[in-house]
Amino acid sequence: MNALLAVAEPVSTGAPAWATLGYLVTAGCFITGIKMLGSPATARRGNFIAGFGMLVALVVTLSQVATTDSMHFDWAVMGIAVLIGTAVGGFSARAVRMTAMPQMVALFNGMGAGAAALIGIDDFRTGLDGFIAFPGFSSNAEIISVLVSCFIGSLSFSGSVIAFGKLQELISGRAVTYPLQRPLNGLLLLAIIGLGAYIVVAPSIELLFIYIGITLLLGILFVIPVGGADMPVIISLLNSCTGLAAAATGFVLGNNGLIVSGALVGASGFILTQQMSKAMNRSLFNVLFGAFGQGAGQVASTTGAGGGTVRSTTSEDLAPLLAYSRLVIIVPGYGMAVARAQNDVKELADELERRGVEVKYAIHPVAGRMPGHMNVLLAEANVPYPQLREMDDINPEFARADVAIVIGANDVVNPAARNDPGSPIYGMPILNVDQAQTTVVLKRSMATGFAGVDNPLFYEPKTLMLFGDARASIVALTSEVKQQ
Amino acid sequence: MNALLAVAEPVSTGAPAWATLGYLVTAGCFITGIKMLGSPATARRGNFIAGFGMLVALVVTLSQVATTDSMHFDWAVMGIAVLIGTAVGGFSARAVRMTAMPQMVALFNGMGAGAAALIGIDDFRTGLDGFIAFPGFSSNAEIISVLVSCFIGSLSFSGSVIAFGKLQELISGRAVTYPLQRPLNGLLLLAIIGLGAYIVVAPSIELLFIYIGITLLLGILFVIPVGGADMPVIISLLNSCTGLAAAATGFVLGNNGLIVSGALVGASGFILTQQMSKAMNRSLFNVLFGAFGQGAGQVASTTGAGGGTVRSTTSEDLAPLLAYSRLVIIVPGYGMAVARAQNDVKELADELERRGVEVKYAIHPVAGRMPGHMNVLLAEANVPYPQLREMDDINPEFARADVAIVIGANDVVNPAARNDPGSPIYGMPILNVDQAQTTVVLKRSMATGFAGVDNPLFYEPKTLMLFGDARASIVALTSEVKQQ
Amino acid sequence: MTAQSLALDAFVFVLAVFIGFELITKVPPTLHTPLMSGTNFIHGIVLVGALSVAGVAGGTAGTVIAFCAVLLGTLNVVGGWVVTDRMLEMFKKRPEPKKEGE
Amino acid sequence: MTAQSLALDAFVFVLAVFIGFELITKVPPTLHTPLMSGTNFIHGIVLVGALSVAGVAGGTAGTVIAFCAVLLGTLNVVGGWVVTDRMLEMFKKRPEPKKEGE
Ligand SMILES: NC(=O)c1ccc[n+]([C@@H]2O[C@H](COP(=O)([O-])OP(=O)(O)OC[C@H]3O[C@@H](n4cnc5c(N)ncnc54)[C@H](OP(=O)(O)O)[C@@H]3O)[C@@H](O)[C@H]2O)c1
Ligand SMILES: NC(=O)c1ccc[n+]([C@@H]2O[C@H](COP(=O)([O-])OP(=O)(O)OC[C@H]3O[C@@H](n4cnc5c(N)ncnc54)[C@H](OP(=O)(O)O)[C@@H]3O)[C@@H](O)[C@H]2O)c1
Repeated sequence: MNALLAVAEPVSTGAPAWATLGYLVTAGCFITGIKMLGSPATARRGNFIAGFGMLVALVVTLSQVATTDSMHFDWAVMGIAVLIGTAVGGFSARAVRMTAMPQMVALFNGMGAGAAALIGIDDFRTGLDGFIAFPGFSSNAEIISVLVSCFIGSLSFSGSVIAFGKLQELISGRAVTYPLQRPLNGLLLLAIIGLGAYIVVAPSIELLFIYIGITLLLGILFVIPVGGADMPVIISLLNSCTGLAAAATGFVLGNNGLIVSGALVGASGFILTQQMSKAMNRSLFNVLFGAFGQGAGQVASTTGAGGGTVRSTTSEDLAPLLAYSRLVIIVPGYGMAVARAQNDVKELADELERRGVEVKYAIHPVAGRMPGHMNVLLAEANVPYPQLREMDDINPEFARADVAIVIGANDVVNPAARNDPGSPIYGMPILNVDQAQTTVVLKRSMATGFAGVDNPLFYEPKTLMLFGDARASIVALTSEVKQQ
Repeated sequence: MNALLAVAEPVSTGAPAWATLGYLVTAGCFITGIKMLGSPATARRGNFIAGFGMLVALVVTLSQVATTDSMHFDWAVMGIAVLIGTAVGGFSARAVRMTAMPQMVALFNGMGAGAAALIGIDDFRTGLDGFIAFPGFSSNAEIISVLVSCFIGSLSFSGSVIAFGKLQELISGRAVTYPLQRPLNGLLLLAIIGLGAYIVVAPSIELLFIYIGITLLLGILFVIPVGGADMPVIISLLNSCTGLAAAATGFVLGNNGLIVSGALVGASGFILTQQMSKAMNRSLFNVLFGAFGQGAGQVASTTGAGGGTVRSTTSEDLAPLLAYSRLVIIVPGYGMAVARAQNDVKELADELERRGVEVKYAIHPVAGRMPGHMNVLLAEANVPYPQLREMDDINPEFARADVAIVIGANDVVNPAARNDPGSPIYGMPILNVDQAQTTVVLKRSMATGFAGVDNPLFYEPKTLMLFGDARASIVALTSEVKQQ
Repeated sequence: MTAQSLALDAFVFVLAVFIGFELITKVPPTLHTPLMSGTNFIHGIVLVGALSVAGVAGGTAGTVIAFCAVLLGTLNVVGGWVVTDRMLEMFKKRPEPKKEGE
Repeated sequence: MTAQSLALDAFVFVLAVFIGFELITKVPPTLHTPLMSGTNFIHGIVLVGALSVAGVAGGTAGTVIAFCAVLLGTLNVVGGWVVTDRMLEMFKKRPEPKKEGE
């Protein structure tokens, strides 16, 4: 190597070559894994490949720990931590109900974010003397990296915990609003930035703890106002944030594996968040600051289709209609999830099929409260996959259906989305249940759904309402059908 | 920074931070540029963005040269090189005919590849003493990088020059075959590898020149057997190779900008090559080793539709038919490019339109000898873009066309692709010219086209053949139409 | 942490961000939740960071922090992977259940 | 060139290869040639390499090699860009030419 070239060439870095190459394998696995997760046919294999990448990263790291003078590494203590983590994480993830999956994702996301913040704290503690003794670019850069990883990590940690609490109904799932919401958040953010700048100038562990405390508070206040229904989007956003937090710890530790993996999650998670909010017909901004989602009542009254008459029915009256149909299409919605009626729905369908009725399920892409919500529930109830039909696929079939049974769905079957340009949900594609010979709607009241808009479907002459909890109604219906 | 962490962190590298960040901007521009080049609406902007990225890279490099003790950098001499390069490159690229574009791409590709090889030589020369004095990993790694960049660079250089020669018809464009072709190439490759290994052990500039000489020969022998028609695929492949050569010089010089840009071109170029060969209904392997592409004759005789009768016509007879049509569809093919008839075709179309005839152009995706060949030619002749219709778009319209004029196209209108499972081109989508009231075919003889298969279209009762050079025929036809 | 190493880290970071953006094109809505969960698993890579700082600090405080970081990281990794796998299990083809029984 | 710097270079190389693979999805055949030409321009970045070795070697031979490398690199850059631009010019919407004249 010679004069100029030496300048242009990155020379000797800290990480040994084999570690860098190991992390490269990890990065390759993660990239391939994420790609494969994007298509149903390869998704599961993608998760295995990502898992393999993680294994490689862990082996590389432990080898590094073992081969360097890592004097304080206590294999026993760390082994215990890993064992506990594996047992608790593995067990709870296995044991939890399918319907509780979103909150599990939130929880584990919070764990990762917390780890990132702790790593920041640890690095700050051990580096503190050096920062004070040798101020300058190097110290400043490291402090800033620590601050970034503590900020994103703590924010995502407390935000995820709140999201978990809301979905698990430990905290009110409603869109909690409080006065001066935005100014308060802005103030906290300013305080965090100011404090951070001060920490760079005068590093101190106590100030770092205050810094983290304010950030935790901000995370809580940030997620509290979001309605439970928007939670999937928020969790996806926090997930993307935790990715960035991991990347920030990568900067702190100068570890390429962390930087790449974190950046991958940060970027792909952000794209995914956008796709999710788009699939729900909401803008990301709206989700974050709208506190819509529980608006109900007032919107309904403005649309006010209330004038029509509603025809209510009973399970006895309905049973013969179903039993002697040729094609019945079941349209599940959020109410089925609330009532936990999926197994009973399956039972009704089985009974109908036994009698020679053809049964199909119409799955609207945003039915329920998370993407794929209905698929997951019905799969749990062992409904064969081919019977679950996507919207574009099933819509033409309603015209030849004898009965469409709408089980706790509302917005996704609202014809106003098709007909009424003044409606807030106008333009959203819906399931054309009103084209069936008869439409039966199972819900508890005339209340509105997620979007808070009244549903003209309920007032149509072809529509019969079967009021009551979806599960109770279905069970009653099944026993009546059996008696036919 | 502390014990273990120091190990995990890349410390102080040769390239100054601002240079690395500058190259990062370049990489971002190139990535964005390539992405935008993939869609017609943004392609041109993409090229500008890529150009900006290049500018940034050059500014960064020159600043590095200026700010370091680059004692031998002769600004005057290098300035002259840049000036000559700009003048010659800019002028020839501006001056050349549109139809000669593919060979220009080949030529400039060869230039870049040659530069990569020269950089390798230069680095080897200046590093030689060090290699000999300090053998070991570092020297070996650098020699191997040099060998790789010289290998790919030289191969791509001589290959591109041959490709240029073939397309420019300085060398026979036919698929030149010679005995023992594959064994010979294999032998050369082995010699190169052996010699390379020896150079690593005992570095010597003379041996490097021999190494490069053999590689240049291999590049020639590699491209010589490929038929002129397959040249676009080969050029794309060589383009991808030059990308890798640039990346290899990046390893030699430890320059991230070169590594990233070269890798981008290498990878995206490879995908593009595959897409191109797929669009031509050929596998990449077939293109490289098939020496098909000029097979003609013999295939035709096996298919042997020769029994039918052919109806030949004259321009006088044809003129009234055209002049009093309502819809005429023009189907250009490779023969139009050979005859350079595009301007005359446009003139004929204008004349017909003046008479109230509706004229459309049906563009088959692989008509001609390079992707977009017909679009480029007809755009050069100022045919308005909306008149150029893609296959799927125009195919339904043939049924209502009075006349379809096939100008030097053959394979892309061969009904055997639709009807005859035994045909080598069976399954390729074609333009349904046989559905027009009358089909007129302009070509010089009954010879086959690129695929070498006979065309049953010519024997159909609705088909009229107008033999002769396409340009002469069109000119005659136009003047006859004017006299109507 | 020199300016040079920082710039190199930024280089790698930005490239990875580009990959992340390109990677996800049009994902069917049913896969949104599993994909979220899968990437949630991937940022469990912080466990690597937790393990590599674990040996640095001595003393009770250091050990406690490291213990917590490793514990949380492991929860993220193991829980994240299992949840994703369970979700994806739903997508595999099941043998058609018997039509006759209930 | 240490093993460490080599590994880092390989790291960056592989990431860029991933980007390159992801970048090109379904390109319409009409754009194949311009895209090829555009990437042909991009590898003109070797000019950067040519310029940075140009100052290293002294002597006539060194200068000649550097001169040639810079010349070839410039040809690639300038020619490659102009060719691409000319090809893409074809794709922009033209004002409809007059139907009346010939
Ligand atoms: N899928 C997603 O990813 C996602 C995420 C966030 C938001 N969203 C939004 O959520 C909505 C989904 O539409 P949807 O039609 O599924 O639901 P919906 O419009 O929210 O309506 C659900 C209906 O179920 C009824 N219900 C609730 N509990 C019930 C029970 N125990 N038994 C019977 N009925 C019950 C409710 O009426 P009663 O109170 O009268 O019973 C309510 O009208 C869309 O607006 C979508 O944009 C979707
Ligand atoms: N587009 C691409 O990217 C590309 C690249 C490589 C290969 N290909 C292949 O090339 C073929 C393209 O099909 P094509 O229909 O355009 O061409 P073609 O099948 O090769 O037929 C061209 C016809 O033009 C006639 N011709 C040649 N010079 C002429 C002249 N001066 N005047 C009048 N006629 C003349 C020839 O017949 P005479 O000799 O009787 O005149 C020949 O039959 C396909 O098989 C495709 O797969 C395409």
